[in-house]
Amino acid sequence: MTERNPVARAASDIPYLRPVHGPASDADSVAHRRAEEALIVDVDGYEGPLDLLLTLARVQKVDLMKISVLHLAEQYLAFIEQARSLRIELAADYLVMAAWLAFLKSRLLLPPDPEAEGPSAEEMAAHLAFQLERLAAMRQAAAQLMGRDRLGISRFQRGSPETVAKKRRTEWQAGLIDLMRAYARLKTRDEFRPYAFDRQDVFTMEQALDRLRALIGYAGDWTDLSDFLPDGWASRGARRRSATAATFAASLELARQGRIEIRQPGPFAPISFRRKPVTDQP
Amino acid sequence: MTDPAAATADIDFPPLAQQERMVEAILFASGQPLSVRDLAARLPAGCDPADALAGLRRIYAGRGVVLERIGDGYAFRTAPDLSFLMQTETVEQRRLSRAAIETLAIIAYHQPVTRAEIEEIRGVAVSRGTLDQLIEMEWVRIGRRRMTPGRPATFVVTETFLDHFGLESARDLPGLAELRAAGLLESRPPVEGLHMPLALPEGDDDVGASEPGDDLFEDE
Amino acid sequence: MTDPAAATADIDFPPLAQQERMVEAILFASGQPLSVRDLAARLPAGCDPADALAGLRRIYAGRGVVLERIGDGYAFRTAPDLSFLMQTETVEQRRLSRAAIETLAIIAYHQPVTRAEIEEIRGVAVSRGTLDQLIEMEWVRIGRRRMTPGRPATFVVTETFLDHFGLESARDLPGLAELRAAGLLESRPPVEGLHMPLALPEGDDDVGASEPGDDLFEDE
Repeated sequence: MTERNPVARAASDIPYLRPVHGPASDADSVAHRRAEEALIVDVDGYEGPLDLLLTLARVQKVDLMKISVLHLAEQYLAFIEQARSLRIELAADYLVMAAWLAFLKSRLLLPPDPEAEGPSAEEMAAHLAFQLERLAAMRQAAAQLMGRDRLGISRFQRGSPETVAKKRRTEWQAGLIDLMRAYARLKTRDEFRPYAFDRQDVFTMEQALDRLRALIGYAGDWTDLSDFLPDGWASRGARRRSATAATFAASLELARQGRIEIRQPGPFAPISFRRKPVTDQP
Repeated sequence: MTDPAAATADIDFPPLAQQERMVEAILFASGQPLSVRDLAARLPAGCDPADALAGLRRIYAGRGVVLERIGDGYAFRTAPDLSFLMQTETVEQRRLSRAAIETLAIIAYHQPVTRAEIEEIRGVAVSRGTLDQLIEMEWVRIGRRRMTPGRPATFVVTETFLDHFGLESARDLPGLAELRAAGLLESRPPVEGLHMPLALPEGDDDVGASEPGDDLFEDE
Repeated sequence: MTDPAAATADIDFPPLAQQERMVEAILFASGQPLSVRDLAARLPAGCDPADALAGLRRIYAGRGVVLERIGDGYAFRTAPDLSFLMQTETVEQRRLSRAAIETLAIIAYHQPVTRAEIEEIRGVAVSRGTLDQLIEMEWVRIGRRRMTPGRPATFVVTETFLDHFGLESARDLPGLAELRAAGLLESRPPVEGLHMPLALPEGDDDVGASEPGDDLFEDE
């Protein structure tokens, strides 16, 4: 294990505590100076007040379970004081923690107020101790984790893994119905009509157009619509109605195309057509 | 180094079994084959990679992985008989193209049938790819040559085809009348004297362009 | 499949020795752990990878390459005691910040754990970058949402994490039982009015409006 592990170092000693050769160098006793230096801290090295508290707790050199929270609070407050006197800028959360610990300290020192609501000072202290212990445990666990036989450091995977060829097989889907439909489509293509609304007595407009186009050439003079009706369609009711309507519609189309003229003397009067005189064409 | 006496005499050298483990691990983790010299450079002093390699070769003989010599180097490789495991197959379901299914239908109903006949029935040239696909799927194979000028090849359907479609023989394919009865043929024989279609057959591209009412209302 | 009677009755299944060879070949060829299901998908039908895996584990016990179980998967890895031979193979590890390592440990030991819980344990806001880095390394993934107000996302460790740290499962984390016995893994919600101030991580710009002491004095 050559890796430098910050957590491991954190667990073994007190990191980030750096002596600062500052204005406090007038102290006489070495012990005093050491204690002072221990408190003068590169605050940026701590990850927040809880981290600082844990570091301070380690200075107590007791089991975290038996830590004196009161003592810890005093240490923390002393640290804050020291930092202030050295004009070290502290982030707001350190000051907030200081206020909270000052409050906790006063609660711990005062006799418990039976009227007071919420957690007792002891409960608050116990929780702080639990938090410190839990954070220390997680740091220890992290160090153990990083010290394991890690892949790529202690254990290795196959250096030249063999590639797995991906083969794609296509399964064609076709059922008998598809086959029959395809064949039916081919065999009946000429007569193929997806939709057939067959009625015996319908004369279509396309038929009428064809007929009218063929006949209109001969209609140099006004000719009655009924004269254009095909044989067998001029007599009976439904067939005659269909043929009349289709022929009339066809005549409108031819008129629109400028090929014929339409005349009706009055409402319900007979309708007649004639070929449009050539002279009128542009 | 294989002499037991020498091995016991020189206790600093790892025993052969340990050397085998070392060579095994080094070769396993290496990205490329390693020569005896490469191995010697990585092993503790006094080790003999050649002996360890020989031992490993024996250990791996007949296993799923074998120690192979590649040029000057050694490497682990999948046993040749297991190379089929080094591929994964994914099955993709796809529908046959219209051209393929129509060509297949013509072959099934008209076999043996020549390409020219298929084209005549379909009214479209049959692409080589379509027939190749059907042959590759093993649904169609080339039958006897037709005894006509040019001796064209014919196409017939295969057993695989019959299996897939659940047919005993191609004669079991339903006839046109049955298709009609099954409602697969929707058209009826043209009514006498009136075979003007009322609607264009949808989606059919074979219909001629000149319809009577082509330009009928398009200006509106 | 190990029942000899069954094996003789069903001669289509490869014998166990052959199945071992196949599993050996597939696992040797793969860099990543493969699950029993992955193996079954690659083996011929009727093979039982579990039996073959048990056999292989015995064969490879104590060798230079060992068969490791990693979560649901299995993989061959070099024996840890031979790491001293592997300088050339050593992968340059990405340097993880102290925050990232602690966050990883908290997720591993407390999983599934929410971001708020990680912050509560560390006493510091978790920067988005730290979690992103762990997720990008595929050591951590997002788990189920917690069924509490706000339905916060939880974080859990992955199989890649287990593989990297040589763990069969998250239950094998070092010291897990002791930590649990000491009550240090219980989620103990802070007593009301007892929230510790939460420090902002350095250089973190995405931490929202929550001021460190947000809820500190709110009861006062």
